[in-house]
Amino acid sequence: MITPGSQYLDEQINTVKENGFLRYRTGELPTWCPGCGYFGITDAILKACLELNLKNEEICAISGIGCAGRYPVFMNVYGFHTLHGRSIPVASGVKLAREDLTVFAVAGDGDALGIGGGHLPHIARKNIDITLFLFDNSIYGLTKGQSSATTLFGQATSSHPGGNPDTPLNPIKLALAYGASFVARGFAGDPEGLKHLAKEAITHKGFSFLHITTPCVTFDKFNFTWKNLKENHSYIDQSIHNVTDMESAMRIAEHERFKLGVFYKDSNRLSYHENLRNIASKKA
Amino acid sequence: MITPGSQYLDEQINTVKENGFLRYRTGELPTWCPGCGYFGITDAILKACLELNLKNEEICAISGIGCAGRYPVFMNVYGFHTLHGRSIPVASGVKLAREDLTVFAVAGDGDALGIGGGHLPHIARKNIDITLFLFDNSIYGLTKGQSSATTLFGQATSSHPGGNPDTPLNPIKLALAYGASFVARGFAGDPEGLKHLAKEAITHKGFSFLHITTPCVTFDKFNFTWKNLKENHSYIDQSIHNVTDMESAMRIAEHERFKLGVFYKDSNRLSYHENLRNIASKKA
Amino acid sequence: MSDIDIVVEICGSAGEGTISAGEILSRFMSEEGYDIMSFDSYPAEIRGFGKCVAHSRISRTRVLTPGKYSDVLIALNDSHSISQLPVLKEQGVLIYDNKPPKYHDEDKSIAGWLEPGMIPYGIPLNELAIKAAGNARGRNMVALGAFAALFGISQDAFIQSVKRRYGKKKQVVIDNNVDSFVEGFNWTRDNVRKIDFHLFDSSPSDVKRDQLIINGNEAVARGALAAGLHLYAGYPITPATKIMEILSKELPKKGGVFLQTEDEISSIGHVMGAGFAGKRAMTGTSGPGFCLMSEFTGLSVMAEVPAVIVNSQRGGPSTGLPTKHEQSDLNIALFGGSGDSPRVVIAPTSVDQCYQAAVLALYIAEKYQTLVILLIDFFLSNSIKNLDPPPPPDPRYLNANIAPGKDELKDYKRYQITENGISPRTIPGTPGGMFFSTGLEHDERGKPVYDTKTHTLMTEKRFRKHREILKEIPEPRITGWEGQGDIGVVSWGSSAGAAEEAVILACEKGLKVGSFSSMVLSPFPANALVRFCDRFKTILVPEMNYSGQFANMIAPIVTRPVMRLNMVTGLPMASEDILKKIKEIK
Amino acid sequence: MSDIDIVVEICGSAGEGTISAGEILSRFMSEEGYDIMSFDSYPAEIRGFGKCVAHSRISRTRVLTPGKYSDVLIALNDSHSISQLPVLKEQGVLIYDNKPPKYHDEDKSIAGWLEPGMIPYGIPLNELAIKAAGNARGRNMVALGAFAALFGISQDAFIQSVKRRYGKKKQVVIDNNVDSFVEGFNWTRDNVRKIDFHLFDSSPSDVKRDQLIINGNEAVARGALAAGLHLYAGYPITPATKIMEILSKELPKKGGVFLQTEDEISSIGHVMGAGFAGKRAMTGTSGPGFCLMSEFTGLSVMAEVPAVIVNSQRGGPSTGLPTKHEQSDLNIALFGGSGDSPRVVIAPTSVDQCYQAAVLALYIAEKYQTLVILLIDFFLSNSIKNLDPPPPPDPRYLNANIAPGKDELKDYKRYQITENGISPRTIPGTPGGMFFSTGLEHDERGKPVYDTKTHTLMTEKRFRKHREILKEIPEPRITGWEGQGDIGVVSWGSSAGAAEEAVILACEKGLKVGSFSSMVLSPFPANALVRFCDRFKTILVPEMNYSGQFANMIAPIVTRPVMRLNMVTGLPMASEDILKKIKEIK
Ligand SMILES: Cc1ncc(C[n+]2csc(CCOP(=O)(O)OP(=O)(O)O)c2C)c(N)n1
Ligand SMILES: Cc1ncc(C[n+]2csc(CCOP(=O)(O)OP(=O)(O)O)c2C)c(N)n1
Ligand code: SF4
Ligand code: SF4
Ligand SMILES: [Mg+2]
Ligand SMILES: [Mg+2]
Repeated sequence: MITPGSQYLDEQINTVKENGFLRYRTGELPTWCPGCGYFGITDAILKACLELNLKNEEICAISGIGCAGRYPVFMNVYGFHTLHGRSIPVASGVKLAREDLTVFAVAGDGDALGIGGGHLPHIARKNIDITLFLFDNSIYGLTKGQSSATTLFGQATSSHPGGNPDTPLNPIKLALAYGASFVARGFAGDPEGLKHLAKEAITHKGFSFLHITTPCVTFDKFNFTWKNLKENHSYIDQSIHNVTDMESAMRIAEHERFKLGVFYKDSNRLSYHENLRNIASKKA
Repeated sequence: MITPGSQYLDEQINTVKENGFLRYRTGELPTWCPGCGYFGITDAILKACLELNLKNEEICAISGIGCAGRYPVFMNVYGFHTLHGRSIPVASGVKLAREDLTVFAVAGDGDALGIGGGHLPHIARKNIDITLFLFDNSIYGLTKGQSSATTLFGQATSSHPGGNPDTPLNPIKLALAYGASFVARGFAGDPEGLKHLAKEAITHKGFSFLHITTPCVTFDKFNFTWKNLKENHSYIDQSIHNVTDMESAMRIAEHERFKLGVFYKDSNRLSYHENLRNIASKKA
Repeated sequence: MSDIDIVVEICGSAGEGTISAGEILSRFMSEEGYDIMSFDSYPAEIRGFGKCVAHSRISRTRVLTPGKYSDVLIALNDSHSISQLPVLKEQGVLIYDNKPPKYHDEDKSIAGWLEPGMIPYGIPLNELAIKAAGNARGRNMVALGAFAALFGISQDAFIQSVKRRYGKKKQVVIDNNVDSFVEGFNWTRDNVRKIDFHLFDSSPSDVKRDQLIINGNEAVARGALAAGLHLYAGYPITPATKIMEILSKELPKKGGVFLQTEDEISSIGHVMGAGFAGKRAMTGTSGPGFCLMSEFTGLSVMAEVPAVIVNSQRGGPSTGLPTKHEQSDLNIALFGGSGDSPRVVIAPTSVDQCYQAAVLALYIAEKYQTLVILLIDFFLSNSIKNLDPPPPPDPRYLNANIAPGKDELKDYKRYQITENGISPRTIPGTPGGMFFSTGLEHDERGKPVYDTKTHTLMTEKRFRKHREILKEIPEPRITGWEGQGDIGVVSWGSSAGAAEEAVILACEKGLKVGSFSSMVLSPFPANALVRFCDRFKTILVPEMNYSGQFANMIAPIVTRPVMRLNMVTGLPMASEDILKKIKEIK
Repeated sequence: MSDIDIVVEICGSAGEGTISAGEILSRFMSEEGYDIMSFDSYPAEIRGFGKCVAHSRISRTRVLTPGKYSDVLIALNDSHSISQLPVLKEQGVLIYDNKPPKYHDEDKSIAGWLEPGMIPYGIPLNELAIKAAGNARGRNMVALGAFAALFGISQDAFIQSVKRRYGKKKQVVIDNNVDSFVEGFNWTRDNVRKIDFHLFDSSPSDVKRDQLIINGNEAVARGALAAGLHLYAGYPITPATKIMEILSKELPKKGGVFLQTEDEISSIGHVMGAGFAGKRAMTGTSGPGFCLMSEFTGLSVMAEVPAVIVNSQRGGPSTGLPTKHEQSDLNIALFGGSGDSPRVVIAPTSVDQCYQAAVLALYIAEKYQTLVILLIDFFLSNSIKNLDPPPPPDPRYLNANIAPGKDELKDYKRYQITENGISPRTIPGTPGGMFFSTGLEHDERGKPVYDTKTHTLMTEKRFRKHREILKEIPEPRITGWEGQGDIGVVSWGSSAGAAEEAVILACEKGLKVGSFSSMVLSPFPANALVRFCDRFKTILVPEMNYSGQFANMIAPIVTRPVMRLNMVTGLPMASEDILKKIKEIK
């Protein structure tokens, strides 16, 4: 059987072998479907790590359960595939125990906005210094195509064959409302742009929320497809939008569901570790 | 020992015995501390029920755990004191099973924004027709004064004697971001105003989010006290604010943390039951 | 009439149509009047070239297990199929692609693994598929064509069945499938010399088109619907997802409500809300999701609010082996809540019983105002059986709430302490019947109290319900040797079929062996077990877990020496393994 | 030197200073060189006029239990105290308010309940308090003054102790307290004629100001700190909240991190994250919160990531009786996860052991890369004991991670299958030591695989750790009759003190009775128990739960007849009850 997944990787391997880009890859072949958007996301994050010259052993990649959750299997870093919805608390625990590490939390839309949606407000308000990569395919991939919290209203899915009766959540609005200090959206179909956002997210001090739209080519043939996503996505005009302006960020998030780029960034806000240190020294 | 709690009630009983206001009260004496804001909230909800002439047997009051969670004990309705953080899913289950009932979910700030914070986005986006009364004293009352998700940054509490290192959440912003179709804030110190909001919330079709600020006189002597709350609270000028304007609602929520009244209301949005019926009939 | 009883395995990688080929075959055989039991295994990944096996046992007589070894292996993917060869019986038939596409790894070609003890039939599956439909997608149908030609299956009857199955698909899909099948059939008929002895009855005596061909998940869903289910709240998880997907379609048709929740906590919360509101409600999950429901299980017991949770077990612990079989959630079903919370656990032993178990679960939950756990497993959820459509449930199972009389309402004690533990219960909407439920300990009116005496009395009340439930659960199933014997096999859940089959085989060999199983595990029919054990010298407890969860559970009541057979292979229990153990003990 | 051994109870309603009066008394007595054990009970509501009892046993010799009956009852609230009279011994002393405020309900005045068998001392508590400080708030101190005067306690020494205790409070608070005490003391000295025989030693031999006076929660927190705890993540819940509140203060001082999470799932998630990152971490909760952690317990076992959970049990099921004692979470501790997940359960039997148990828990979790549950209970959490400060833990308990050698890193197998079940483990930051952990079944490198063999081998590996842990747990504590005897009492957790005390009393009466308890319940020292059981005709298992969770747990290994003593009174186990049962069995 022809396996475009590994073919695609073969190509990648050839083009990038020289520049060390594979430094962060294990020998494992991703088990994602051929054409899945997760390949592009993986590329983008790998390149961001490379350009930031992060040491492999100082990266911890903590994921939940789902197709997205498999991401650390393929990464040559310290990886932990935890429980469905729980990448955030575990990643936060890693960071709080070891401020020296660079910590990624990887979550699907089910992970981050469904079962694990209760953790998001708190990591954001605490401003713990990790980066959340939200792989949002608007579907439950691994369990075969049920509705998620970002599935369109009326969309037919395995769990709602007659159409989804739930109005989707707006992840960017949520992150803004929670007070996340870095909020951005990238697209699996633009790994180069995504790489830049990933670099900014990783280097941001405090909690970074990176929402990544991506198609599930197997379980969504009509809505968030490559074609639709490509057609609809465009970057925020940063000459008009000031990333420290919460109101403007909210407005874009509300009205333009497919805008890419940095929505909001507060570089001055203290991280959790900094707050803890301040309190401890105040008392002493 | 002098028991202001029951004294207070005695007074209430005298003033209102004639007008039938006690119709919704059981014989149980509230176990709340004398001076607790929850007495005023209880009054306001009772009066709202009375003015709407709701039948006792058609009200279900579903609460979580905490001082707020005790509310249904004192109500002569169908009451269910569930688990910490779980009043929302249980109340939703009641309503989905029995559209004919009027369903209240009662939750403390710990219930609704801490342990149960993962349920809120989903009841809001589904627009299930219940009313959430969020008794927000910005503290964990029943467990004796630990920080909650709305405790001020730096506030000293039992769990953070040196000062709370977490930035509080903004409940109104959250409800708006989740797409709740009715979002309002009332104050325990203004039972009359609160009654009006409660009536509007109860009669609103779809999910109603009523945030109620209230002091915990026992475990917060400095921050959200009667005095401070009374001084800071004022109603939104409804001549300026249009309740269907999400942006304006967000702006007030963001900048004026103590505004009371209706922030947002969408009377046209279909409730979950209506959506389910539409889908079912479409398929048939 | 032939007395055929064969196991066919189709093996390929994910996405090659392996599972659907198995389903087509089973469905056809069932329609032809054979008894079938099928069971698929597949990887936890969506793609990723993982191994899939569609396993079907086809027999003239009623079968209890899918069988451990195969008579026929149809190899769609060579490298995966190689690892399936060890379960091919001596003189087993291998249907394989003798001209596999050239990008195949030579080392891993199955042709290199042929051995004298096999009967290999090489068919150019790939070539024929391309010939039939222009691409290789139809290889699975070509293989079925070859199988049909070899084993005396009527080409016409089979095509009719395929058409019935794919009735709603596009014409081109149906045509491609049929053409591929025919291509495989004709080529085989014309080019292959049959040397094995298996042959299906070409004109079966009793054609059964009206039978249900369903798996355990579907049986549970149908049973629940028959029992008046009103609300199902669920969250996807293997192997229980299908229950939710079926009910998402079926419930609204009956005026019920289906919803997908944000997590399992919310699912059981909704079920409890609906139960409190007087409607029958259910949720379904597997181990990881069941963990999240633990806290609510205690509330159901304490507040006496009906709730039914289906737990379809998979390999554990943790995320474990999501697509493998295991029986290792008995512990958490029995004990997975804080405090002393007696919970009803019903573990059907077969697909048929799944239906009855769902009816019983909803009935007991409502009548006894408590928590019922329906404990099935990966094998039951996924194993497909043909059955006669079950009759509608006895009306007494349909409305079981014990409402207080008008007089009782005057001094209504929602939690009245009664002989049988059941208290009168009003439903919201009933005038004058208002009450308050809580997870705190409470007095007869529901008021929270913490004194010494009330807690003792209320705990006793809650446990007394179980004594009562014991009176109306189905009798344990006891088979095999009837007098004083040597080995009593005590089993549970889906392993009971294998235990019974092993006991039948052992008795045929003259051994004095009996089998005991109870569909209800809690409350457990201890007296019946004691009587059973009294008849045997040794008790054997086979189960698909490592720590002997059931053996531990019955330890306090069994006085004979207990031998255990514990396996965690990810596969259903096989009668062969039990039989082997029986012989060892002898 | 007197050989005094008396139980004093102070009873009032919430908010009357009952608990703090008890604390002051215990602290003072401990400083005076007495052995003390105190235990408070209070309602689940913050106010609401609920009943509070501060119970203290004060003795010249080491005490094992707080005692079931009281020698002295100090009644701050009449109606609550009436319900406390049944535990006042024959010839017990009652100190009560003989001029209670007039709004008191006449019927409920304790004066109406005086009986010939009591020794009542009426003191105008209310009046004296108002006289001393202008309001009635100091009634508790007036009562302590009366107590001191009656029982030969030095006024000066007591006042010094109060001042040490309240050192940081406002001067007016200290003064009011002292004045009230003096008022009560002097009035009693001048107006009351002592007719009971209790008298404290006025000049005790050994004053012990450097002793710790701590409850089990504090002992756990101190033990954890001593064992190098780096991160504590918690969520408030009775009776475990205090552990969190102590560590919130103490951890940052040692460079550690405390955080309050949004729920218990997040707490254990953080603990697992920190454990993965190579730091010692812990969380604490009670039954309802532990339920929410169930899913993570399985991940700890499967991914072999260290985690320690303290579960302080309270009355259950569900929200249950939050401020009452019970031992009913053994089931969920042992079995509250899906799949077969062996978990270490350590249940200290006394406040002293709480300290050692915390050290052991963090050590085992790290060394064996697994889940450890520290199972304490309401009684241990809240009972206050005086102890000599424990020595720092043996260094071998402090760093127990088994890192791979440089050579091993070349072909690093994070989940290598080893004889003792422990695999080499790198910590993030170690160059070349990268690996991947998962809750899926996996091979030695951590890669997810679902084949039959790996799952079996890995399950065995995980269970083998327990065999190994068994070698380094403390010996079970065996006391009482040493030869062949009649009754062996096998107990666990905080009930072990009562069991030992009962056995001592029984042996004094000439009965052949022994006691067995093990601090570690899983893995359980089965051989030692078998040997113990071989010496006795009958085994008695007393525990504070209804279903006999521990008795069920040991059923598969105990071959003697087992008698059970199960109580759910909300109170700690009393030696009297066990002794009574022993006599019944005889
Ligand atoms: C507690 C629990 N519930 C349910 C599941 C089953 N499950 C595994 S992945 C998944 C959803 C995955 O969706 P998403 O997070 O969007 O990730 P994707 O597969 O789309 O990348 C579910 C429901 C589980 N593993 N654990
Ligand atoms: C699962 C679980 N965790 C913790 C608790 C303990 N608990 C009871 S009430 C409460 C907090 C109450 O705070 P809030 O919801 O704000 O209500 P309030 O008492 O302030 O009205 C907590 C943590 C519990 N009952 N269940
Ligand atoms: S199922 Fe969807 S999300 Fe999962 S790997 Fe396939 S395409 Fe990607
Ligand atoms: S503790 Fe606070 S919230 Fe609770 S009853 Fe008292 S004042 Fe009210
Ligand atoms: Mg997804
Ligand atoms: Mg609160």
